[in-house]
Amino acid sequence: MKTIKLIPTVGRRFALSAALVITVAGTTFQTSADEQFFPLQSYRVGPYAAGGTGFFGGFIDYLNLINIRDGGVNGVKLTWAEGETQYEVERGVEVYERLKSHPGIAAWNPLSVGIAYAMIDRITQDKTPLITVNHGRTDSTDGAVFPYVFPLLLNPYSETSAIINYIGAKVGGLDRLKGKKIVVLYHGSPYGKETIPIYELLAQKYGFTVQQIEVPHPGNEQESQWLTIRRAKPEYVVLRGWGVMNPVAIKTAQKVGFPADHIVGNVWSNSEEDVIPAGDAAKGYVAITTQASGSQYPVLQEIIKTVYGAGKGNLEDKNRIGSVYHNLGIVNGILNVEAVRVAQEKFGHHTLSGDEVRWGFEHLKLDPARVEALGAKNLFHSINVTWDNHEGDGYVTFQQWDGKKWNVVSDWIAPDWALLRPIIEKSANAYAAEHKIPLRTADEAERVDTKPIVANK
Amino acid sequence: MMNPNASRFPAWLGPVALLAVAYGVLPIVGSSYLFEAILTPFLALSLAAVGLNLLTGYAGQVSLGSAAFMAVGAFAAYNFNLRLPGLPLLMSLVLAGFVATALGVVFGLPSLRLRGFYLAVSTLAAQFFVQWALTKFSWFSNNNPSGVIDAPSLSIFGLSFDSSIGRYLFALTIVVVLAWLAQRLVNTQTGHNFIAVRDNELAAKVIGVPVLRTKLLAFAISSFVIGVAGALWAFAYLRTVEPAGFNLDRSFQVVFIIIIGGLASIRGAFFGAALLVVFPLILSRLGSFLLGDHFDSGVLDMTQHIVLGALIIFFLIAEPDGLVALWDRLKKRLLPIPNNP
Amino acid sequence: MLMPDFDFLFFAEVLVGGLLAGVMYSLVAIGFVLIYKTSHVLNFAQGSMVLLAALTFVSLLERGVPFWASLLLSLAVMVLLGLAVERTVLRPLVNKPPITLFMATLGLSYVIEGVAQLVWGTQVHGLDLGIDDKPFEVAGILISKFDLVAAGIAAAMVALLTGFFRYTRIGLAFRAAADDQLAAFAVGLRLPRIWAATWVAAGVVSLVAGLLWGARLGVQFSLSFVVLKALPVLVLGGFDSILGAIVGGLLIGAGEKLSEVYIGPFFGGGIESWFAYVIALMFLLVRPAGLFGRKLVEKA
Amino acid sequence: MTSTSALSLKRAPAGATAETSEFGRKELRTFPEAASSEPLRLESITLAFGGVTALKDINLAVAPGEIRAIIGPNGAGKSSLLNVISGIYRPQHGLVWIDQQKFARVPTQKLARLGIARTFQNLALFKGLSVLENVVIGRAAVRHANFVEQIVGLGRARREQADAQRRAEEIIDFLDLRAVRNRWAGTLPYGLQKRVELARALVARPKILLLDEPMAGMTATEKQEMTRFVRAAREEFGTTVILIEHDIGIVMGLSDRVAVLDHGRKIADGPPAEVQANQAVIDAYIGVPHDDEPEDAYA
Repeated sequence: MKTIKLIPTVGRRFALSAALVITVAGTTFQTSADEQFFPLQSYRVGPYAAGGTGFFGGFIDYLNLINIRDGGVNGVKLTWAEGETQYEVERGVEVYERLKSHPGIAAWNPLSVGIAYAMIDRITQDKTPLITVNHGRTDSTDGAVFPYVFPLLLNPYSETSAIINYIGAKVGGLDRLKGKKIVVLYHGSPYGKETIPIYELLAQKYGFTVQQIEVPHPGNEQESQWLTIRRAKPEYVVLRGWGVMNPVAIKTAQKVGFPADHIVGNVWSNSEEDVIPAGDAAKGYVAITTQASGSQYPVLQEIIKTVYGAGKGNLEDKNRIGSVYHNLGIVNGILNVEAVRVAQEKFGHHTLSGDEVRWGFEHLKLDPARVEALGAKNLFHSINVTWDNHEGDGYVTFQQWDGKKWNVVSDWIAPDWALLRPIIEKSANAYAAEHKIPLRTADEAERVDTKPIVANK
Repeated sequence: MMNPNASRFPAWLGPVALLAVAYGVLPIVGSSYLFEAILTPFLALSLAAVGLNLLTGYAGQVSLGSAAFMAVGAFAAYNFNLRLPGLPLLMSLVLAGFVATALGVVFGLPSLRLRGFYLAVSTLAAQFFVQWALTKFSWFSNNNPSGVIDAPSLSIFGLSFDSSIGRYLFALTIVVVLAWLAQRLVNTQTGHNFIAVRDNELAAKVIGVPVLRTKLLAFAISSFVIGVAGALWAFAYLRTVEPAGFNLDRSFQVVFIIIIGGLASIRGAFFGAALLVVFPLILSRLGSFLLGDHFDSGVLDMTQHIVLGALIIFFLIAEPDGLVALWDRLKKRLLPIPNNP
Repeated sequence: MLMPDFDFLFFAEVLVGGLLAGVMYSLVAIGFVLIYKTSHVLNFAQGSMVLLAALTFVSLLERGVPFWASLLLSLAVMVLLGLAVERTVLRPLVNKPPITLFMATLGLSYVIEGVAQLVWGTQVHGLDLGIDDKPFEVAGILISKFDLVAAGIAAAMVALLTGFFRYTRIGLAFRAAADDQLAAFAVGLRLPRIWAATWVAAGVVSLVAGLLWGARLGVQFSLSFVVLKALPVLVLGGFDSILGAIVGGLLIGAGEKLSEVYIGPFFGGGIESWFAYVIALMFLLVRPAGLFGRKLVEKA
Repeated sequence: MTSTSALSLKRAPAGATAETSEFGRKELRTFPEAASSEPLRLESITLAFGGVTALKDINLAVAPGEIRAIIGPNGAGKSSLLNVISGIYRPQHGLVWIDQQKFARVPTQKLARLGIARTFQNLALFKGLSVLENVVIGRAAVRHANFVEQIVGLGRARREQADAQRRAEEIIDFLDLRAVRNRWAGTLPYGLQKRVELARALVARPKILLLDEPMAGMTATEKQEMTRFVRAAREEFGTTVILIEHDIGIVMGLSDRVAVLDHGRKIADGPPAEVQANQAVIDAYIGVPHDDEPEDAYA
């Protein structure tokens, strides 16, 4: 009986909870010579807990795999500590302040736009990389202005371009987009609005019309938006949603009779948590992703065997192994670990400074062959980060929900990087001007601080 | 620890000693973590709570929209600073306070006709409207595609306050000045008018307290203080803010601070803020200490949620005057003849 | 475009959609009204009660408990909660100003949210009540079956509650308590018992609301946000009128959708989050007790 | 009986001057015309709530410096009458004359400036203020410094504060409240709170003082004290007093004239002895079943 499991879980949670309340203590950082540390600003509660548990679970699972299977990276153990943020910026900052003086920090991985923004100044001072895989500030792609920020794999502009490329392919070629109509339904937040100009730009370029409709936060009512969409009769609806807005969009689409397979979700609308609450309405719904879901990939099999086999798996619910966020966490783990490895080849097999790891990220090149060697073939495509391209030309694929799981329904698609680069540079340069940041050159990028910078005062 | 004859100490000694520690001792012994993660947010939240306490604690007008006025203060200060080059930083803060004041008066207008819950709910309109407007019109965030604003560097008269200690001292000074003014205010006729309107609006009206003006004044002053607190939150603490950072939860947080700290008490705002800032940290330290690697930050946070909620109920039931009352009672026990602050 | 300037059919569709959405708001608002009527407390924890109810139900269901058993168990949980709240929160705070009680319910909402997620976890759940949400067309207007069912349930609930208040002994006691707590006390009505009963009733209402909203949104943390939709409804309808909650819900639902579609574009859209509050506020300034509320706003 | 009241209405000024020849030494200097005319007159006031008539065609003229009681069984409309005078209710019909100015509805906010102060049946002290502060705030109507001046504490603000403070201390001494001057108002026993309320009203030096059951719930001793204070207030400040009171014994001893309301109508008005003998009054009191408030038996 499954109910039996419930009791000990609840009991344990309350026991923990009670234990917390009654005891008093403080923490000290235990140090060791050969450790590389990952401070994790995780979020396991609050409205976005589902994403947080998946992502940080995957990340930790991969770090565990490297430790258990390989004994770390070239003998350097990977360590981490978690601080709960609830996805709230000031708690993220608190965790940053708490953990920033820990020795051997490799990189920060907040998976939160707000927290990432609040850290840009701080980590730039500390010379420690800030990884915003799949999200983050688009113009931080420009490494000349943002030396320590890495929106790896996919920034919001590339996402936009890739979605349009996919829709183009569906209608029979980008040139067939002409005269078509696309509605973008976006979350009423700065995040949601960020890609408005890019959709306009692409609409102009390919000759389709685009109508962008806002859904106010949190988005649990979308009647009027979908009635407007029904009237507009678009070919496709792009869903740039967040949290509860996603399942509600899909359900409401069904209510107004809009077919789910003509809705394309972006990276924040592509997880199980976004479709499961929508039930059957979500069958056929398509979403972009940088990493395929499922647990058939060798690296996942090894995690199941080595990590979960040893009882060290991070996900409480094993059914979520191979879910979108879990796999994103694993891919994120691969990228971080490989960056450390790259840097170690240059600076030696020992604990590296943040700036050394930054160098590692700026030389992180994983071609499909290397990805396959890592056991991640088809999990993600490839990456090629350089000193001035911090996104690293990630490819995306599209997945379709069949009511139970996501299935990949497209090849790996490349966004139109060449088109976007000038816009990104313009924005980055404006930021540099406003903040009086001198543009970094390729030579400067090769200069590396080997001492860790601990700003304690 | 405390001298039983301490009652001989004059009343000003406490505050002066506190200031001496805040200005003299902490900057020497404190770590960057202390300033950046504890003291600066503590100061900004305390100031917001001082503002709300003027309105809710003293004047009895419940507002659930404090975060909106914080947001207005933050974004206004940012824009003054950005768009009026050469304007001294302090001036931007003051002007930002005035913008918050103006908005406070507008959203205070319903208070002339509404009371209690109806007013409380109507302040939610401010909460949602401001957040919407700041997100909607990207002019407010200088057309930043992400709607996020970055704080300028803090310098006054050529003196830079950009280190973590500097930001702390900057916030400290502003908070001390405003809290001192607030403390004076509540002891003036105007402050008593606030209390009169709160305790018995009709009686206040009958004896000639200008009730409507008093209410609007309470909204105005309170919004000013909260607006400046928002600017501090943005400039001295986070240094980059997005409208979503000033959501309903933040408003509730400020309400909780004044309930726990003590309604109608300027000191209470500081007590409450201290508890709300420090309490989660203690709990999380506890958690990681006790449970080490196995510790689940989710459980911890849920616990925190529950304890916070329970604390609020507890205070409302057992100590409606908040931590301040507890503190005073404690002091009374330790010092036979209390020096009244 | 082929459409004429004003598309009446579209207008009607938005209107109907809005009205049906409004019913969903009313469902939550009724819970508030029940408690406000008897104890003059604006129960901010209503949203977290909705969350707890739905989460309990769906978690039991997922653990293999049959539908009806889950429903009964969730009901039991809500009943226990109601009793516990009366004992631990309301009773010690009796005779305190209403605003104190309100703040206590704010604290309560934190406790309930915390406990709900601590026990059941933070995963997002889908909830299928077996009600088809495919649309059908009536005179060119799309109507969702789910919405109709929701409206039916809301109507049934209102009828039930009205009947209860009007014709049963305890219902009359409720009303007496609502009218005058002192008087009710004087004639020997045990107020604590009545409060406990109302909180239980509100718990039951939140279970119903939780199931319907949960089926719509999925069962997750955001469910507790539905209070924010119910508050303007209450302001408009009056805090102490069940009829007001229904009519207010319909008005807010329709007003909000129509304004989003027809006024929204002038502001760039997305005005729904605050527009309901503005409608309610404007209305209040004209009529401070709401549509059906009693005129004693001063009491609050 | 109605004829008597109408008579008394016309007679009032004359009667008043005769009865109160020695009052108001101080105030006469400040308001020389006050003594010569009625400070307050109600002219056919009718007030209804929904369908229920609370006051019906009430005429009442108050003479300067007199102590005028309004009595009547519960629900007779006494408090409503006071609320009409203080502008809390707006009568459907009729006028309120205050010092030659007529009002369809008295502006409550200006009440203090019109020279009227009042107390409330249920205590209306400001619980969050001390006794002294409660009394000081009674001067609210004559203070003009804005909050900035007050915070800085210079000039006008300081003068006003000092003046209010001085006057408040005087009243506190006058009403024997010195021992409790620094206590929180809400923590005082009931009788003292009533007295503080009187102090708050008196500090404004009102021409007319409205007292809504100033002695309800008091012990016999407290009542005696209160009576003494009300009388002293009149002697000292020349204040005209209008009071509602249930304790008929006290009313008869204290007031110069008594108006009796029943079911919203005035059924008698005149000197205590005359009213006491009035059959309509006796009937009204006997006809009313039973008051739940403690009340001395009539006659």
